[in-house]
Amino acid sequence: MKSILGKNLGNYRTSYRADMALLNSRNKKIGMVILLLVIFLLPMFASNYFIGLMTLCIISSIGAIGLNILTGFTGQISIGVGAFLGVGGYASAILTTSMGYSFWIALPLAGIITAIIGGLFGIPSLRLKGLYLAIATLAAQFVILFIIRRWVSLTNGTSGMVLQRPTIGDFALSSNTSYYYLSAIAFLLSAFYAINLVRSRTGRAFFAVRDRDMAAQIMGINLFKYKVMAFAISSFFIGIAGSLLAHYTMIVSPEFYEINVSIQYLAMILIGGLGSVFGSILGAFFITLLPVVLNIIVGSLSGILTDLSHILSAFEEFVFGAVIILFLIFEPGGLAHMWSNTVNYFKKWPFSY
Amino acid sequence: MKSKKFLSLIIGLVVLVFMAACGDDADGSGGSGDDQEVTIGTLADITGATGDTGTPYSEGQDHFFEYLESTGGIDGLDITHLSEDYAYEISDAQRIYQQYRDRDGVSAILGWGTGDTEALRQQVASDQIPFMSASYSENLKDLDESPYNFFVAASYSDQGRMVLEWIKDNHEGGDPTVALLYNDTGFGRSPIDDIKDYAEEIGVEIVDEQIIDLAATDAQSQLLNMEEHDPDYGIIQQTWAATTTILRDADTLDIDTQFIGLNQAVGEGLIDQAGDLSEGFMGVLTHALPYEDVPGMDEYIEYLDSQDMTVDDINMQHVAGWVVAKVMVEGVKNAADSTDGEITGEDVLAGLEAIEDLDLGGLAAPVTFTDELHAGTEEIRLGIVEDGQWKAITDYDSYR
Amino acid sequence: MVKILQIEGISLQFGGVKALNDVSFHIEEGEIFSLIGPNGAGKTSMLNCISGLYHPSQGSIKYKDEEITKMKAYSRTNLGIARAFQNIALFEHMSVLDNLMLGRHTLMKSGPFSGGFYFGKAEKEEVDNREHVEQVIEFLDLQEIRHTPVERLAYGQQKRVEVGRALALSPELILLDEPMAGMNKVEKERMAQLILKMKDNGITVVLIEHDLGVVMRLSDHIAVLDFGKQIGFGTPNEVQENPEVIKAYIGENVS
Amino acid sequence: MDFFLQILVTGIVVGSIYGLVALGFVLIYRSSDVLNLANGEFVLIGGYVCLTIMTASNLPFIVALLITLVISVLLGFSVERLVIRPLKNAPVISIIMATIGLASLLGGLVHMVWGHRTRTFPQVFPSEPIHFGGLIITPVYLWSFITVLVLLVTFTLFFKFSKMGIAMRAVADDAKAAMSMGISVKNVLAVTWAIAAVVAAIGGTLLGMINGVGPIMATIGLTVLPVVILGGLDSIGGAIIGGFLIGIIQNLAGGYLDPMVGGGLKEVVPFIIVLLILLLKPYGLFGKGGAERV
Repeated sequence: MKSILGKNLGNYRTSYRADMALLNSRNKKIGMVILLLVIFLLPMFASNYFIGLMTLCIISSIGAIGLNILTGFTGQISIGVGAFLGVGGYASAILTTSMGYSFWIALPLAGIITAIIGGLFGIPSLRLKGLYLAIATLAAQFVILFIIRRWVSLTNGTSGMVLQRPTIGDFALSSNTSYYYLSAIAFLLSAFYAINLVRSRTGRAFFAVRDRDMAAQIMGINLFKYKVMAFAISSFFIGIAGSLLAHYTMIVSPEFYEINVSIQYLAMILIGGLGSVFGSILGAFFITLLPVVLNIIVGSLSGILTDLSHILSAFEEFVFGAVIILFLIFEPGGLAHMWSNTVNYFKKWPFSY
Repeated sequence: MKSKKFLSLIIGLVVLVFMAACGDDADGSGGSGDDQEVTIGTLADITGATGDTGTPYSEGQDHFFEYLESTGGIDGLDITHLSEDYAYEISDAQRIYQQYRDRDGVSAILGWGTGDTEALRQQVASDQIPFMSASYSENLKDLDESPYNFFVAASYSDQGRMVLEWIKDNHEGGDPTVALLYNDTGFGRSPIDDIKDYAEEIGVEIVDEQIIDLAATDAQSQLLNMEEHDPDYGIIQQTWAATTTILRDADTLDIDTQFIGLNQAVGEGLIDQAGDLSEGFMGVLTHALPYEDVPGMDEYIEYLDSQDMTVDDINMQHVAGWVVAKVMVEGVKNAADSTDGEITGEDVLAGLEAIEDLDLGGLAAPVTFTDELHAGTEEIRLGIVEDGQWKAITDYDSYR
Repeated sequence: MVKILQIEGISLQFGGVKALNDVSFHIEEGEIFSLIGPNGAGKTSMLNCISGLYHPSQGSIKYKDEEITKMKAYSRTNLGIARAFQNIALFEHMSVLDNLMLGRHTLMKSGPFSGGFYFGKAEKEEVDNREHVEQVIEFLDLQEIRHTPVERLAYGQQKRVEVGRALALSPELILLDEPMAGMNKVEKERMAQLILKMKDNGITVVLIEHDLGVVMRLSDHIAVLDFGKQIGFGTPNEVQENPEVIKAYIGENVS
Repeated sequence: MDFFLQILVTGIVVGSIYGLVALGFVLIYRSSDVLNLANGEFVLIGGYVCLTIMTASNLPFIVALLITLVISVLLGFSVERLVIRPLKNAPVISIIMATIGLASLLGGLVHMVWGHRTRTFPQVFPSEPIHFGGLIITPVYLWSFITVLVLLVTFTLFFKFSKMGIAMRAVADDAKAAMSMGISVKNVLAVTWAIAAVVAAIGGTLLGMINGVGPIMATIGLTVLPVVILGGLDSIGGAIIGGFLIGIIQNLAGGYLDPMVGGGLKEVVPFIIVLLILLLKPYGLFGKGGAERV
């Protein structure tokens, strides 16, 4: 291969390295430190209940990041997240409970097993796009759950399986706080990985596949390889989330992984922002906390509307749907876009207008 | 653009409300005087997949607690009852459970179906919170696995065993043959192995099994297959909707098998849905029917009167809810007697395990819990639909 | 001169329509080669066959004596064949820089693992390739818009990025599909200079262009297509005097 | 009784309902490339509305049905206007998600309005099964079979001869070209959604007479997806034939395979078919290849 220009343009290395660093400004560095402090010091200030909610939020964030890698980055819609979450949960249950491995081995293995199965179901992506792929993943959802229900010798069928909280030496992570820390570390690693992935060669290839598959091929990108890879990487995270969730609830059963779970995850990345790691996190928090907030609102209105508490879940369902539609119509960029708009607004403040 | 701002405004508001509300760790402040305080939380399915039976069940609980309060409550005890609809969704059940445990500090939980019960049984064990639900699954009897789970009625397996016993005793002409019809869920499969084992034990032949989905539009292929074995009886472990489908298609196909439902297939709702098809259908009665004249109905009717309601407004599921709340309160009472301090989940566990032969005035079979057995009874009655009404044809009895 | 690309008897069919009919020519290493012909002549189809987006029904394509007729598109890119599209096919949501970095895809190695953790080798690779991309940026004068998402650029700028992305690949053979379309005179001249510079750097250029003046001035060899058939092949002078070409271009000023 | 024939007949009559519901999917997909995942809720609402009118007033069935259809038209119009039109140029995932959101919204609404109980229709058709030789069919099934056939003929004629039908076909083929010919794409889409809602309501009414109307009914929306894929998303005849095929295959699997695997295949078999179809013939049996514009 030849260089297009004979001359050397000088050494830019130091400046490029700095330019390309993740935290390339002082503000970003400070922000990062504050964020880490908040995450790690939170249990000292927040109530147990709040920590429990945060644990659910960050585990969902891991799954949402995973789904976003597939759907947001690579443009392949999956309505089968629920089942893949189940694969992760069951893999972890089988490895720890039936086979006696330690959680610390089971967790990564659960991710890898889910990645392999996810990759397998990604094979139809060679020929299918958009709607058709979405339906194929929906079918995968039903077929995987059917297998889980039926492979009784492996999965204990419909009765589900019991898991234990992980231990470090003699210390079991049975408290809210300790499990929160475990999830938080997994979450930070996932986010770190995903953010880097986006700006590396693989991430760029994913975007290319999503935006223009023809041009991507001309860039030397093997579409099939990258599509399946996206399925596998995405499923890895979903598997990890599934495993974490399973050890959190200490039980897996097919009913955990129904189609509505898949829909919730799709809603997370859509409301958070497609193709944005930060958006996945915002969306996961939003969707997980939405019922809590509605509950509070309805609770505080109960003096005026006494009967509402009885139809609370129906109301939740209604609002969930309405929120999705409103976001799609008025803010397709999702929460991530709203966030950056807000940040820009304050950056220019007081000259915003 | 206007709508965009509107959207941001709403989100900002939501965040604010959330922040404001999550700050406090409401551990049941307030309360009157020196009363011991205890909080009980209910996980109800009102709008979910099993909402048709879940709603009266949770209303029965609400009504019992209201009744208790209206009669002045229990001396020295201040019971707070919370209830939330989890719509039969596990993630919601998980969230509400955390809220009950961490925010409301409940000492016991009244759950509902197999889904939430199974999903939470490990957690309630490690959090030491007694959990009493309407999932009468035999494997909850295993106290090593589910030390904090309770149920007040006979397990599905015990119901099935009793039905087999009845078949054996009452069948005329030759050896009876039985088919099992259930759905592919934890609930559906729960009693199947036990029923098969017991059938073998007492020498009743199970000739066929059919799986019929909870939401099935039709069950003809299954019933045709069943008909190949021509069973005398079909034991149904389903909800009302699927039972109706089975009865309808059996009628269509002229199948003369006598169907007998376990308790979830039984109740007034089945008659509403299946209409004439339910005539002659038999089933397990775990609780009293509202129109039965039993002593336990008196306080019930007293409460209904105060609410301008009659027994026509309630059904057997409502009675089941009332009963479960009553039993739970009994356990809490025992717990309060044994401790002066805060009533913990462990105290309630001990209080429940102290319940012996609790007479429910005919609303249900007498309930006994011990530290070895958390299934309140093995006794059921069998009933049949006649003239659009359930009628008991046996007394409370167990298979033993 | 070495033949870098040999096209022999290529035919391409869509349903019943013959888009290309028995086309044969060859391209020599280091030259500027132009494909011309009226609209619908099959020029872009020919490029698609070379870059592997279409697979011809007959004939063979050899790149440096290697048979590539059935090779997948992305593998051809690995061999050093780059392509700039006529109707800009950039990744609109990405910045100019990312688009150019995508051009480096085949020259980089980091996979999803090393890339995701961005340590050591992967980072070094990113930085090294960034350096190369910066050269392309300089070459095409894109410094100001490096970080701008492509969708916000003007048409002419996008055209340059499109060419730049192909150049970023450090190709040996570059396929330029109407790189000057829609440009004004100044921009066109600048692009022409760039193409000559590519040649100076030893890159073989295949050019599709409607402005015959430019074509005649830049090209070493020209192939003329009409309705999928090749009606002329040779140096600019030979082609200009070819009666069939003149017939096809009747009414147009060939010189 | 002939086991095979009875299974076959059951498959056909159940399949006719599938076909009917699938029709709603196809009509919308053809003209706007939208897969309406809220179709199940359309069915549910149709069933509830008709049932409510019949029980609340003493109107005869036909009148109640007509009122229901009018309400469905309004539902279709408003959904198109409020949700679909603003998302005209949005990517596929947004539109899939919008219909999922719509499903949730409508589902919640239904819960709030009608509650949770399964309700039964007043008797409209006789419940006494009809015997054809050894075969048995319930009248409701027979009626739904007839309805499907009538609708199939109606739509075929509608698309062939009526002005709106031709316009709808034109829009389905190429919206831009249709627009340039003076067809109002907006109006055509609105009418399409209205028709789809009407078809769904008819399905909901028939299904309601079979199984009662309850929230669980909305799952028919997902159950029927395999039908649509099998028949091809853009083929009306395909939807009907796909409905029959899935109904038959499902019942054959239930009749012959279920005893071998211990049951439960009946519900999953359609989705296994979907995976196979998508691998072998991605656009279904009757769909146009490459019709998908993604």
